[in-house]
Amino acid sequence: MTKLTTLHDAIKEYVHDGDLLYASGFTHLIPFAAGHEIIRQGVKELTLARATPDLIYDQMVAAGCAKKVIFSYIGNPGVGSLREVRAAIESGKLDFEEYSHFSMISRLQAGASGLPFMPMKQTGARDLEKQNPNFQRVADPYSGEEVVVVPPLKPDVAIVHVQRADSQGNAHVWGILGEQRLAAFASQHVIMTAEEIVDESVIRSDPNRTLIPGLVVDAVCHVPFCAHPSYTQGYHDRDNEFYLAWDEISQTKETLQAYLKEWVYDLPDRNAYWEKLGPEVHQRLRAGERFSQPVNYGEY
Amino acid sequence: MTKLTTLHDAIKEYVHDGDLLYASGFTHLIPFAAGHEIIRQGVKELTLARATPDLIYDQMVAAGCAKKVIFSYIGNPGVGSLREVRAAIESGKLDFEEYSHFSMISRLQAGASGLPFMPMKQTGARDLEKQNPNFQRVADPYSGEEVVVVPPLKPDVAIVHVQRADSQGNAHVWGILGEQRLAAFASQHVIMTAEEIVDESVIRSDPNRTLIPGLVVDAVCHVPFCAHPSYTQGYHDRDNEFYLAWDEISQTKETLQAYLKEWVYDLPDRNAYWEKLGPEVHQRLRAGERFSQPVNYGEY
Amino acid sequence: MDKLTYNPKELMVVNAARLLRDGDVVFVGVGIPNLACNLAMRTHAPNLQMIYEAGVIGAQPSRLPLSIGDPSLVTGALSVCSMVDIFTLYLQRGNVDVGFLGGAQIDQFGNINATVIGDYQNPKVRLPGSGGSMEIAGWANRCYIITPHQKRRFPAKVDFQTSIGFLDGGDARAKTGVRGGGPEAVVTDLGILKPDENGELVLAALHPGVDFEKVQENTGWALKQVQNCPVTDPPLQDELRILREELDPQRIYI
Amino acid sequence: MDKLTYNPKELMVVNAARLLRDGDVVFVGVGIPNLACNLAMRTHAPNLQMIYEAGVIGAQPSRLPLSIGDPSLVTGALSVCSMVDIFTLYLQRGNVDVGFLGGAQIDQFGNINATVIGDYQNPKVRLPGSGGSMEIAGWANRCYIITPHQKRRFPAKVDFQTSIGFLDGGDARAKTGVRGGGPEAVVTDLGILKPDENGELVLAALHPGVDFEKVQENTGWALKQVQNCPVTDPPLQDELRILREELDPQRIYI
Repeated sequence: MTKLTTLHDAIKEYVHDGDLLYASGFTHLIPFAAGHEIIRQGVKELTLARATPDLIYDQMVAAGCAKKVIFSYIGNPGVGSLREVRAAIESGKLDFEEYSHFSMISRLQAGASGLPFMPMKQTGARDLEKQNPNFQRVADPYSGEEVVVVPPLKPDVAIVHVQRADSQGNAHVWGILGEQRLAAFASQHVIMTAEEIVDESVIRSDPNRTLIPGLVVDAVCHVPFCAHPSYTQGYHDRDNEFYLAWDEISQTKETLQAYLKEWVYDLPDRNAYWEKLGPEVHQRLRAGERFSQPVNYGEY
Repeated sequence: MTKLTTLHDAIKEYVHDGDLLYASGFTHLIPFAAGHEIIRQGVKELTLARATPDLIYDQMVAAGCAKKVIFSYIGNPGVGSLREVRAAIESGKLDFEEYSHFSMISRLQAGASGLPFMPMKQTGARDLEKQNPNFQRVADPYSGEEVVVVPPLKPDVAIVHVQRADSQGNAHVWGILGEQRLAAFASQHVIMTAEEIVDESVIRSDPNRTLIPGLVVDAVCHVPFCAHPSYTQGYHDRDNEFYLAWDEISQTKETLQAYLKEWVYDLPDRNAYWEKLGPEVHQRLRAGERFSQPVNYGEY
Repeated sequence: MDKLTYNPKELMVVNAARLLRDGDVVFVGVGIPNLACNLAMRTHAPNLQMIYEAGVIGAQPSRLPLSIGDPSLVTGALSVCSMVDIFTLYLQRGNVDVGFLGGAQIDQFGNINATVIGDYQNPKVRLPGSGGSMEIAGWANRCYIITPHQKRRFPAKVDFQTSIGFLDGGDARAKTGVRGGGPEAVVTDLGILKPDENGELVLAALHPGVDFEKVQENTGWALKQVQNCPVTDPPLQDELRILREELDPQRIYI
Repeated sequence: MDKLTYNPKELMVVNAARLLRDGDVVFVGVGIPNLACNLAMRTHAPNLQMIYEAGVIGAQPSRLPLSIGDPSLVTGALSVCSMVDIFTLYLQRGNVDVGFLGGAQIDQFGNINATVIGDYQNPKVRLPGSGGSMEIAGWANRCYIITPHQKRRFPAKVDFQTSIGFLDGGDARAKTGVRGGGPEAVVTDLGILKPDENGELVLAALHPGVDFEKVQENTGWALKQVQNCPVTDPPLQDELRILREELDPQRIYI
């Protein structure tokens, strides 16, 4: 029984008003197409969790999808500020819950591992601990010293973009791995978008590369270029010009809403978006070829 | 500066009387050649830690190398009992410290992660907890419920066998991964044996396959067929006939010591051992070819 | 092939296979549980998903695996991960529906001993120990135990609780806070035992030609039985054919 | 090329590079720390090992990485792992010798604020937050801070301790039980500050042509200086050539 469906239908079925959503991918494989589809469907009151909200959550906050963000770094990576999220926090219009990178992903690790908490060594810094009651301390029973602990994060739904998957959601992922795998295992439901849908035999040719197994995946959507303006290793480059441009676009409500209208609301799907970017952008973002050397699993 | 050396020299330099040793590999990649070299060098008073002691520790205990074993399953996998270790424990001649598989590898995880303990959910079973004071409990600060915790395991030296490595110890590993990677990161020193030494460019062609980085490795030894009678995925099969034969060999002190004389003490190294096994065994253990499909990392 | 002739191991495999549900995610060992899973997959449960504690998901072995880490489990599998991952992301997280267990002793409340006969510090017989069974018994959503039915294997109380069933019965298991549901059935060569509402193993079915007295003789406590204790359907010709011709043609385990 | 002409950023990169030791394992960010590491590798520290928080070990980027997750860091790297692995197996485990830090405010005891100007709940300016810097500051064996020298960046006390230096000085840092050694130097465009035995940042070197008064003017506390405060060697022609021609020919960061 295939899990293949359209991104439209997957979002409709698994993303609901008020959900806790984790759109995963650390700088790499960020599922922008899914964010845009959520905006188009007008989902509201989401709690948006991501280590780095990046432009995807800036856009979703601007579109009114969110009531809260959970994060560990709100910047436009390599560029500067993330204007919408920052303004919404400064003005008190958006709830937020803040971590450091490691305490954030430790929450996912606890969620993915079925643990009630994950310990981490002290960092000495206590100001964030004082502001966020989710940080607790427990005594190490061996030395008596305190460690910091964080509770599990268990999103209602995770969205993960992968390079190639079969129709059951068994997925090969390579390049920067971020918190992708933990997000999938921590969440109640998983929507997978894939650059390529491949035959099961391709997946089975390299089982050590399968970081997300179909058994935790609910829906598989074939969405090439899903990650633009972030990137998909081996498929297309990061569109750094757009990251720079966003700093301009997001300076005023008008330019921002005009962007959303032109590039999200007025387009039916990612195909239309990619076509609209045009051949020059396609050309600029092309990834060349540098293949892995094969390994022999052996025939036994 | 290369880390390439002979297994003889690596054992001489990094394995000392009284050390805590972790020869890693869960059913796969068990570094038998290193165990034999330790026996030949007459190292004494070792504490031998492994989830499954397997035949390698049975042989080392029989040779008088050990004062203690730390384990979670002492059987001859798929065959039955592990006679030497079992007899030494039953007669009180060998200290031991016992875990379940998960609590054992959780100790390695704590050691590899720099944590003072790792939590695990309760299993309800308390008899082992009562016998081993390393099991402790701490209260989950969120629910008040207790979790079981174990302290870090930090071996003096880990031995890891890998499929291919460069001269710095950056290693590609595939097939069953067991606790290989954690053992390397948890230990003070790491001796790596490799089926093949390859150029750095082979490793760099597929960085996601590099599970052990050279920066934690002290010595790299080129030792083909190091894992026999266990196996190396894609290079040779498990010698199940030997696992069955061991059940016979280890029935008496005489047959056992005769085996050690013939196959360990009287041979200089693994090359001699492999040659002595002869062409019929080589033929029987040959792995056929089943290659992974490549992935594109892209040229940026 | 005579469909009415079968041996005790075949009987256990067939009855264990029938307990599996289509779509179950199963934590499999080698030997009889592996045969039971593969039989279920080829009959009523084509969507069974098999996981091995060595870290293999969705194996398609080209031969009968002889050890839990057989290389044929890896070649052509869907996914391979580390041991920590298999125990955390799959088992502890609650992604495993079924675990199979065995041991030297199973007691009245389904507790299992795979550690020691006699005293722990001064053992009469030292057994292999837990391996992964402590966690499987605790964390799989449900467990099945497969074992030959002999009195020494079924004492009223195990010498050592390696992995738990229902402890002393009643709400003792639930009170530990453990996540899984515990043993649902013990499949032997005489019949099937199941826990009653108090967690005590009672006779729930007899295999054809076996009577209650035979089972009681081989059990170390005063055995209860369910009302109108049913008789299991004998192995079908098709089940035996698959088992003998496809799954274990060399008769290594059956 | 005039070897005596250089800009403040080049000055900071060169001085930061000189602090690195051959064989150091360095946790690198993009921008100036990345340039400093690559410069050190091409001069006195050929065996420097660079780690990126995105999970990349031993990158050989074919272009100047513009983000911490640039795909050119991955292609041709020695190893790529998950974020949990990079923070646990490398940083928390103690395998990282050097961390680089920056922030909106650095105070008298080397504590850093990258979180908020004003009150946390009612911010005047909301900054990006910790990212990985809380852990880097705590767990790297030693840290270097690189920042332009301006009074608003060097208050006596930060509004928020995102990541720590020596807290209030004395043994305050050690008493927390944190593993790393803390900041060893702050490299600015005016000179180099280093902690004294009490953990207070004092002027340890002046860049050529800068005097103490200039530094004091741009520092928010009464600055001490080491006896016979030295002057740093000006950037060498070779250092500037590598920087300008090989590492950042488009002058994105310098």
